Amino acid sequence: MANLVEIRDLRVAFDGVAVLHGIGLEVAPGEALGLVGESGCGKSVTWLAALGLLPSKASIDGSVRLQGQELCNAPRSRLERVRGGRIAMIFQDPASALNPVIRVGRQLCEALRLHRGLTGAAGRAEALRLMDMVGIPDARGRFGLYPHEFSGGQCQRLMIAMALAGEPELLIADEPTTALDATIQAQILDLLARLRAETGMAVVFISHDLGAVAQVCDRVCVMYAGRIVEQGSVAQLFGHPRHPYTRGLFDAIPRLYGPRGALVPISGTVPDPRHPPPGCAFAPRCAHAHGFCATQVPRLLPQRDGRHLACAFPLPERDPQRDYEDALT
Amino acid sequence: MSALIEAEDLVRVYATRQGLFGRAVPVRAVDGVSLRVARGETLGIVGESGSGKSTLGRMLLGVDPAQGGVVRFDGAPLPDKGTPAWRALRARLQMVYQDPLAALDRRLPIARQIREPLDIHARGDDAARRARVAELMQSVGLRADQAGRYPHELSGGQRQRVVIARALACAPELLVCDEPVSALDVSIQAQVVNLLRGLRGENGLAMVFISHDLKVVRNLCDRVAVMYLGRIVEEGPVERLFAAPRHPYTRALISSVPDPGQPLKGRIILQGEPPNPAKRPPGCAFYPRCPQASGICRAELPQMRATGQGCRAACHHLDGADPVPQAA
Amino acid sequence: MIRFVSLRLLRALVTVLAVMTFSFVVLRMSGDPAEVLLGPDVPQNVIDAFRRQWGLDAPLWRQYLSYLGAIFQGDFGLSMRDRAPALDLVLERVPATLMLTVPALILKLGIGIPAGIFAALHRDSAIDRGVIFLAILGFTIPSFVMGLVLVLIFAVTLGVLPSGGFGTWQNAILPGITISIGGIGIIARFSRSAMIEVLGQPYIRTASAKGVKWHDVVRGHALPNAAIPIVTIAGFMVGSLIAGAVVVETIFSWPGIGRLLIVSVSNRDLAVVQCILLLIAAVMVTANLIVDLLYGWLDPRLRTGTAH
Amino acid sequence: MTATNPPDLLARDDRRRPRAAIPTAVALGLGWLALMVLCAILADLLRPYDITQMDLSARLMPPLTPGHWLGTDELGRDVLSRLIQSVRVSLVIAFGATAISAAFGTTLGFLAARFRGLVEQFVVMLADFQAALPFLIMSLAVLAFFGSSMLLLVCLMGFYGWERYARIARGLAIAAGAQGYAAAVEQLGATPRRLYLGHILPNVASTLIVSMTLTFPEIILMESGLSFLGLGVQPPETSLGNMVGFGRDYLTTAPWIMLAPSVVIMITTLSISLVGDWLRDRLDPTVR
Repeated sequence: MANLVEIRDLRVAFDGVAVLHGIGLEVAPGEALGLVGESGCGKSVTWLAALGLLPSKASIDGSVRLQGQELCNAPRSRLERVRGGRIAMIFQDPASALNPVIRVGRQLCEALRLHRGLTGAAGRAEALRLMDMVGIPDARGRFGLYPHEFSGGQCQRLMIAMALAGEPELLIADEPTTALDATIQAQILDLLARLRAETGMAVVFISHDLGAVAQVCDRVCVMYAGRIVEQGSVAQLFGHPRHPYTRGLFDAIPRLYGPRGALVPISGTVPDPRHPPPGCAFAPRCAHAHGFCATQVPRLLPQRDGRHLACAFPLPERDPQRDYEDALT
Repeated sequence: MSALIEAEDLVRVYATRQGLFGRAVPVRAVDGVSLRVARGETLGIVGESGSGKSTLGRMLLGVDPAQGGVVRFDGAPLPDKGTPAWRALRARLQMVYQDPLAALDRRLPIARQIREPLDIHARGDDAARRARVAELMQSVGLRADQAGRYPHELSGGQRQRVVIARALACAPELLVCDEPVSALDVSIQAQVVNLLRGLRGENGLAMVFISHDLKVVRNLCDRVAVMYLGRIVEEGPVERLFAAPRHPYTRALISSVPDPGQPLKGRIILQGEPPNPAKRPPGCAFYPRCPQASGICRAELPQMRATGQGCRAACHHLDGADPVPQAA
Repeated sequence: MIRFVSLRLLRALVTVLAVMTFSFVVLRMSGDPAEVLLGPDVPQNVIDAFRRQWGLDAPLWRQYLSYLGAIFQGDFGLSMRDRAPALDLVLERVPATLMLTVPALILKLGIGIPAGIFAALHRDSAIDRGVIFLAILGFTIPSFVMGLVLVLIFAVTLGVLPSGGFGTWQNAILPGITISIGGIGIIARFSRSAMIEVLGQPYIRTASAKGVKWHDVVRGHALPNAAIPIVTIAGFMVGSLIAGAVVVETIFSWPGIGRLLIVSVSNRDLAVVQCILLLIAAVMVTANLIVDLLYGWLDPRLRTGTAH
Repeated sequence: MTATNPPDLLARDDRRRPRAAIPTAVALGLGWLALMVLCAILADLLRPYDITQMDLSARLMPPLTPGHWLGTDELGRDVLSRLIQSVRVSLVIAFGATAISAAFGTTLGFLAARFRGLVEQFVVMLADFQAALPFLIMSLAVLAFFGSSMLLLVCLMGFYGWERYARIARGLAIAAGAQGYAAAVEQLGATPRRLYLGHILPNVASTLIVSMTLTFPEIILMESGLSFLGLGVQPPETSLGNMVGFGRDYLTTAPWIMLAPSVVIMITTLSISLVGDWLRDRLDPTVR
């Protein structure tokens, strides 16, 4: 199956400071891809750059193709047709992502008018249907309210409704649940998974929360300091992470079950993008780093089991024999 | 074990205005909360935003006055805020904040800030204070050469270490931590959690750990109290409460935590949202979202009842019609 | 809503009353108008008669009460100079001042707001820097310097426009420009920063992300939000317009309220000065009141209750 | 938490960023201000003539006349000497007034933040009243009726713009108390004195200084406006506005009398505004 979106060697710099160092990834139609990493790793910037939503001081290089159509540094009119129509995006803080002085119904209708040509009563009817679909109670009665009259969770539902208005082939959800409470978070994740099943659209789920990603995604990319360091299926990565950073992320999370021992943190901090280490960006924090890591940047290479990995000294591959023995004991 | 701090039937009401033209509506942020923390014990308080957990934390410190009820520290009621007695008590009661950058003075080097409690409470002479600062910095994992740094020159995790060191300067007996790790990245979060783990019970230090992150609370605390709309709905030893939650809200809350490896299917997903604290439903505040709610929940406020093994819960449906099998 | 409006109205009234009291006390404390008006060589009994006649011999509080009482009956007192009712003297001058200030206000808003928004949309470009510089220049040039320089160029050197006076439209050009320049600068700078702030908000990115054309993002999403702070500054403008009129009317011998104020002040014509102060305060307070109400109308967050 | 906001990536230690080159306009502005301050301090040494020294044989001499580089006025007084003295007088008034206004406003703002309740209501009301007051017109009346003196002028101008400092000081102190360092320091057991003088004041100082750069040129403009109308600085003393006012009568025959002080006023206020804008961008992007 041809890929829906292909990103090749995407580089972004702000005021001469590189924050993305050549990202390459694909999204297949209907797929759910997770993008995981800590703040500043460039996971959001990747997609903002792809859609041309970064401020003008950002310099962007590389290629972003939507079924053969180049988006990177494309003319504004082409981007405007793609945004919301073929690729929609929702953001972290839903309360401030909706325009505070425009009624939510009008904001929804605007998207419908732009991408589906629906106006007047038809637009209104469709907007109400979308509000129902994302689970806004009493959609008819709340059509004319302003965003501040909705709770954070409902604002995020409205954002999702607005994103669905253009019947996009790809929905980019940028930390959609981070600002929400646990029980609301579960509702939104559930909603996203349900909508994906109903509409067949692809979803890119950007999050720092490994647990949330595991719940909605098929495939995951782990990013660190502007590069993808490991990529593979959820089962592969979560079952047996091989990059020391991915492994470190798992070890650092306290568990909800099992023993309550001390955590295993990753020492040190994320490098300053202005003074990146010369070699592997993770080397200064890595227990497995050798001399080579301090000078050479490892490339993202395919592995035998299908995952991609950017590490000179990864954790050992899972040994089938040992798995077998583990299973016996 | 004697209680170090004890709260009895705490109530905190504040007025919120509904828009510019509306009239003030009283909101009961904390509504009849009682709890006790023993020396050396770590109590976790979990709940969603608007549950009143942060307000409760500030009331335990005497920063927010209580409109009803009383907080006793070491047997004596807390003095009024701003009095010399209140200020003197700060040597024994300290706090760690969610946003360490905001909690630190941007214009002072960190060593000066760690030293400030020693200056305020006149502990030791200059040399002793210097030595204490060096000792504190080392114990929270800051290098001596970072003493002259300013907060903005440090990373988030290091800043939180500074805040913790400052809070520990006068060797307090109680530390209230309000979401101390939720602003930090996962890898850094673990560093700070481990630091706090190391402090538990050290010289009898008691901790109140306020967080929305159940996983961290489980890792760190001895006991946990679950809050919903200003009231504690369930309380008990942490292992027990997480293994066999009795209150339907606690159950949903634990079930909603995304855990890698745990599938989305089969989790309890609550309908609706927490009601606006200003429009608190009568009876059990949770009934509009509760899968087990019945007529009595609508009418009557459930009281806390012992549920065995040191646990207590406030729900009308603890016995009988309980679909989840209990381990006990 | 009614509660809000009546509260604001009450506050406005209190402010006007405070200005009234303040001006009354300060002016009465500052010296004896009798000596100024009658001159130094007048015998004491004439001065006494004058003071009795104008009620200046009563204790201050009684003077104040009778002053207040008179005002509530619409009586603003008589001019001490020509014994005409002060209110008539002042109202007579109002049209001239309006002829100057109303076009100036339109000019300020009509040039300042578009310039500021244009600069914000081209942030950090040469155009932006040019607008900022001109704006700063505009409000740092004192209006009397501006006025005199304009006179020097257009009236004295080129001789194309009159240097002062009142009557034809040509007379109004130089004072109109003089009084507008500073405000244009302030409004342009303020609109620019308001717009820049709005353009940085997440909802602007949302609008772009849903495919709204940039032109419509600016018009439909950014401007309604930027309008909220701009309205505030426009309200303050009204006040500074009148203050500016004092200087400009003096330079161009324009027979407005400002000129009357200067003359009355030097003549110690208490009733007229008080009447003018009251009028100006009332105008400023009304402008602020309108701004407050506009604010509520423009910003739904203030209009309806916040649910969360 | 995320990188959605690109500047966040780089914001960590802005203050340690190598000093960005000062823009030319700002550098020129700083240079001009330094010159003005020097002029004010060294006025007695710099003045070629006494400001009242008349030379009726050299009346209305144009600029560039040897000995009178900026010409002379209608009484043959040296314009350059008068200009230097005027700079001193105007700057002293503006400095004094700005200092009074800043101190008064900040104190009230802190009091409002510290005591809240009625005190705060009172301060806010006072600030509203001040903002609704036609200040120039009010001071015009006061000066006209009380008679002008330097002291009165400075005090009166000192009441200008205090509400701005009060609002800023109150707002920042409350914000710092709500969740910031002030609450944290108070929770350490600090006395209000230590809290306000040791922590809050140093933290809000940069914002206050930036707003001083807004008030300062306004006060210069107001003082010169009043002096121009003949109600500010009175002869024989001279100030920039008063020079323009008297020079106005010779607009056609000897424009230099009026132009010299006008240019000085303009360049000075322009310089302060440019420097203030630049300072604001560097120190405190939050105030407008």
